[in-house]
Amino acid sequence: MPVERVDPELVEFDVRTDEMLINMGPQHPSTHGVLRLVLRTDGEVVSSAAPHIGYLHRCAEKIGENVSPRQWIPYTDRMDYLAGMNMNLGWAMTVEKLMDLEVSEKTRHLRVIVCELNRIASHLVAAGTYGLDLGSFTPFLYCFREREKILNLFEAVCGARLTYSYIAPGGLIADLPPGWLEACERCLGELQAVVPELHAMLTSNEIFIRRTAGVGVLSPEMAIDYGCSGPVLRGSGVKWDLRRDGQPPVARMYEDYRFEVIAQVDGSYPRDQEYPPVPPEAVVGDCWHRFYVRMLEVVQSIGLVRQAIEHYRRSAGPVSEPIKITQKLPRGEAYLETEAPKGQMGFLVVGDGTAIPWRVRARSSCFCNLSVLTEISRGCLLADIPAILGSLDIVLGEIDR
Amino acid sequence: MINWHTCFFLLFATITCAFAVAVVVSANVVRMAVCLIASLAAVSGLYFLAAADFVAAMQLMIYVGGTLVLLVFGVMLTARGPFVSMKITPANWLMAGLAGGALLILLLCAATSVDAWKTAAVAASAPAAEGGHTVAPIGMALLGIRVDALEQANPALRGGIAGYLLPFEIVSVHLLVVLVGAAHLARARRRRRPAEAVPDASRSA
Amino acid sequence: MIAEYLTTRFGLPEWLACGGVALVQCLILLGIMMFAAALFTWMERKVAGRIQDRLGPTRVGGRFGWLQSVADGVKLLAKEDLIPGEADGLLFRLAPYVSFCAAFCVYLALPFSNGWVAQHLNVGVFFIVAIAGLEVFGVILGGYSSASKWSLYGAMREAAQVVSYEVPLGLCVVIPVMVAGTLDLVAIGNMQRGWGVNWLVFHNPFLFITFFIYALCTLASTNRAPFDLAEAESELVAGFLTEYSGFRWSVFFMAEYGSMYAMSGLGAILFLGGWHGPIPLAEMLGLSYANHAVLGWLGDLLGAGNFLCKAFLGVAAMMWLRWTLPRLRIDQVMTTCLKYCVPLAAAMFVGTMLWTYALPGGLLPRSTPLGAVAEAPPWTAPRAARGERP
Amino acid sequence: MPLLNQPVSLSHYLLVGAILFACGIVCMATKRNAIGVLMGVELVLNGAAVNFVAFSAPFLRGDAELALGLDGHLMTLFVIVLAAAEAAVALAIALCYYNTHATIDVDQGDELRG
Repeated sequence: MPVERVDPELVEFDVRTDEMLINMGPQHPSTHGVLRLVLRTDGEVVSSAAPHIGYLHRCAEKIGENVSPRQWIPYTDRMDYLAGMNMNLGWAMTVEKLMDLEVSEKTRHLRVIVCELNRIASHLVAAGTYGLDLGSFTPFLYCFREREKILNLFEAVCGARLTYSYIAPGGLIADLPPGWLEACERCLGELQAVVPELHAMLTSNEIFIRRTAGVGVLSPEMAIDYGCSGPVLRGSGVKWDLRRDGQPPVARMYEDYRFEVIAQVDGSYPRDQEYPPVPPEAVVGDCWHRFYVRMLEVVQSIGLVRQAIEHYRRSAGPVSEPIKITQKLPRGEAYLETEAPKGQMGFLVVGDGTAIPWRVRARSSCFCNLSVLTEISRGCLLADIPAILGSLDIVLGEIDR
Repeated sequence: MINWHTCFFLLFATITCAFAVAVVVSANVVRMAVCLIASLAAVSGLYFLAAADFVAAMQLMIYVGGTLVLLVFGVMLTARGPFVSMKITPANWLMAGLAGGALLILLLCAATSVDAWKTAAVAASAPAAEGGHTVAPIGMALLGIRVDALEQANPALRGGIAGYLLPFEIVSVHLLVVLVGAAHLARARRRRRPAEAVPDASRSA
Repeated sequence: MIAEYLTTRFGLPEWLACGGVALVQCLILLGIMMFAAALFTWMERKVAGRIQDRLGPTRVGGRFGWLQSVADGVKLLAKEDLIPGEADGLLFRLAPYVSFCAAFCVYLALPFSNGWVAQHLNVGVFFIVAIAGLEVFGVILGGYSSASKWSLYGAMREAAQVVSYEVPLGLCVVIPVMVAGTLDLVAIGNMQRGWGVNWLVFHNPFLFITFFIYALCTLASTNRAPFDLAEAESELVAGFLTEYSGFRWSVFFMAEYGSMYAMSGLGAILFLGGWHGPIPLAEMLGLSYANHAVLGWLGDLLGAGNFLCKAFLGVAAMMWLRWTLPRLRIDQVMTTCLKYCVPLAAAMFVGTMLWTYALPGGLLPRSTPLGAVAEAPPWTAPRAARGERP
Repeated sequence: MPLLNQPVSLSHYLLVGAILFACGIVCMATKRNAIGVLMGVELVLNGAAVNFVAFSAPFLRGDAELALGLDGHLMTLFVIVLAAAEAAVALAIALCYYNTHATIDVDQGDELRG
């Protein structure tokens, strides 16, 4: 449907102020890392925001073409460093797809446990820093306190708190230590109690709603056009989640799990739990909805971890061993996208019969999500830029790779 | 016996005059504004000394706190590189200096021409301390009632004392008109706001 | 008068006695302000910590981290004092002191108890509001002279915000003044003696609402969250403070805390009974000048404690809000002011006016009629004009 | 210090007012920045206001019964208020001028010159 477009660079002005070019970043408190935004502003109104990336580029893909898949695992950790488990999983499953490997049931459920826990941790960071972006410091610490508990669990599993390298092609580097599941359940219980607190401090806070509702509206069409995924896509009301809709290896991983894909469809969110109401000011696809989707996904993930613990307890046998470093890759290529906390994380691996992949490529969800920033931040106020950027929840390690 | 009134008068008068001269001399418009603030704030000190406490507070509140902030705002809105300091020719300086100097001499002559003005009635510190209960009389005067009329010793002047209700009302209406007019004047350009267009486009696209 | 006493008893020259007394008074006030700033720096951390489920400072200076502010001060003094190359050096250096002086001058006219005021001003209320409004100059100058775009943004926001909020703030201040019938803070405070129902905030329902508008405007005019747009960390890096470091930064900081305390104090006098507690303890115990000068002095001391506590609670409430709420956007800040605060304050003004016309005595039964003049301590007699700092 | 022992009289205040006034006039004449000119106007107005306040103080002069009294204060108040109004309008004009001419230099605004 054709829409009459006005020149977005033209803004109403009361006083002739010079258009000011402002560098927001790469050292700025709310660019979530080393993103540099070049803002063209007229007073408080931003007429365009252009992201400049590459400050965290570490040649991860090129390195991947010089080491074996097993050795590249630590590099995937450093992509979305807030969700290392999910990055590990994406790479591991891609390599498994290339090599046509199957992992044991126990491994599958254990992977679900750690990945969903990491999704919760990542969403907690997103929620906390979003509060920070809007000037509210306290939720940040609430979120990080809960995240610490999850990191403690991960530390017990793999010895690392940020860069896990836990999931490897073919399996997992270790099984769970004794007593871990009980600790995990305790953690989930505490987490469940914190979610309403966060809803009270942010989701249903009047100022928060006014700062986010109707700001940075991303239409579903635009979201799909730009290749957005994850909560950004679902916040625009598109019910698409690779855990349900993905390629067979991904969907099969979650096949005996019950969970809702969180997205507002036909004006309502899934009603499997008690959630705070959607404020009337909120428009589908705005910052509020993107934030809300993340918060709701935390609850879903808590449920998923609970189910996975049950499945894990029921499944017998050992967890699968990862492949050897010297394991030769078959000729051919495999591409697989998994549902990482920030969106669809895709890996491509092309094998040429040696242990070293011939080509490695990572498709970053944050890269696509960030690319809508220019579009949805036109004509917003300066204070909306952190609000929009925070709601996109980017991690520069993944964008720049 | 030190006359504190004199001390503080000298202090405030020096600040006032020095910064007033600095306003003239300074080429940078931002510094001019700063000097003007200092000068006018010191003027309010002079008002306090002259037992005009309500006027002094008003000077601080409206003039320094309101008008000058507005002025600084205007300075900052228009302070682009080339306009921060603009030079004029020495000939202009000379002309202005001559005119200003002549006026100054004229005013100084006038100020010192009356003998009664050169002698303070009493040791000036006492009334300054006692005086300054001007709030209520000023308020009443603005309502048209002159409570101080009875204190006027000179019966010839007593008849001339009138309330200020009409000027007060005129000034208040005038202020309203001015504010509306200023707001209208400053909003010179209107263009369509893209914020209205873009969300619509994205929603209906 | 202490100065006279010193001259007659010890034969000091008058200028020395007067100057000395003035200096000591200034130092006492400066001490109060500094102490308040130090205390609030520590308290801010503690409050933030408690609200965020942590302990806050615990190590420096014993169990509760009492000396944290001192440690902060030492750290700030030891930091490098940077002035950006492009900055207007003179204004950049000057700006923090402008803010600080404005914040400090408020204390000159702020009574801490019955007659305990450095300069008893007839127009104390207006003087304080006017001087508090001058603090914005320091911010504007600092922001402008930093030659940083973020600083400029902060300065512009501050200018717009403070000038706008001075309107409802002025209205809110005028309403209790209208009920009290004087601009003299000591007189306004003394009118509210007796039980807590005599406080002006309980005088009528309009004044009760006015108090909350006043609190809101105070937040905005002292630049506290959720109105801290001038230094909005996540948007403007640090706003007008971006280029400041070390000592100059700490001067801005002290000015902020100083004016927070002063504005809370003004609110306490205008609405919350000033130095009169909810229970007239001083009267019950017979602490008045009618009995003995020392008893009267003790009563005033009790009053000063009351006053400091009330102002302290006001600051605590500001901190509570700061650590709870997200920040508003600039257009919302202006909307709050122009669309809500100003009309509401104006309505309260009219309401109070009608109320006092219809019910001069107020809503609640009073222990002493409003307007009863309290006995003044002997040293509140008008003092020789020492001149007031602008 | 004999200077500090003398009482201040009306003439001293008028002197300050005269200096303010003259500074304002020179400022108006020499500044090319429209806002600079505006500052000159403010100085002039304050010079006049100082005179009003000084004339109204009875204790500053020998002929105390001729003091303006409250009228001087009220005139000063009107000066202050009108100065605020004047500043608002002048600033609006300056900004309008700036919008249309992209400069704040008053010498550039000479389209109406015959």
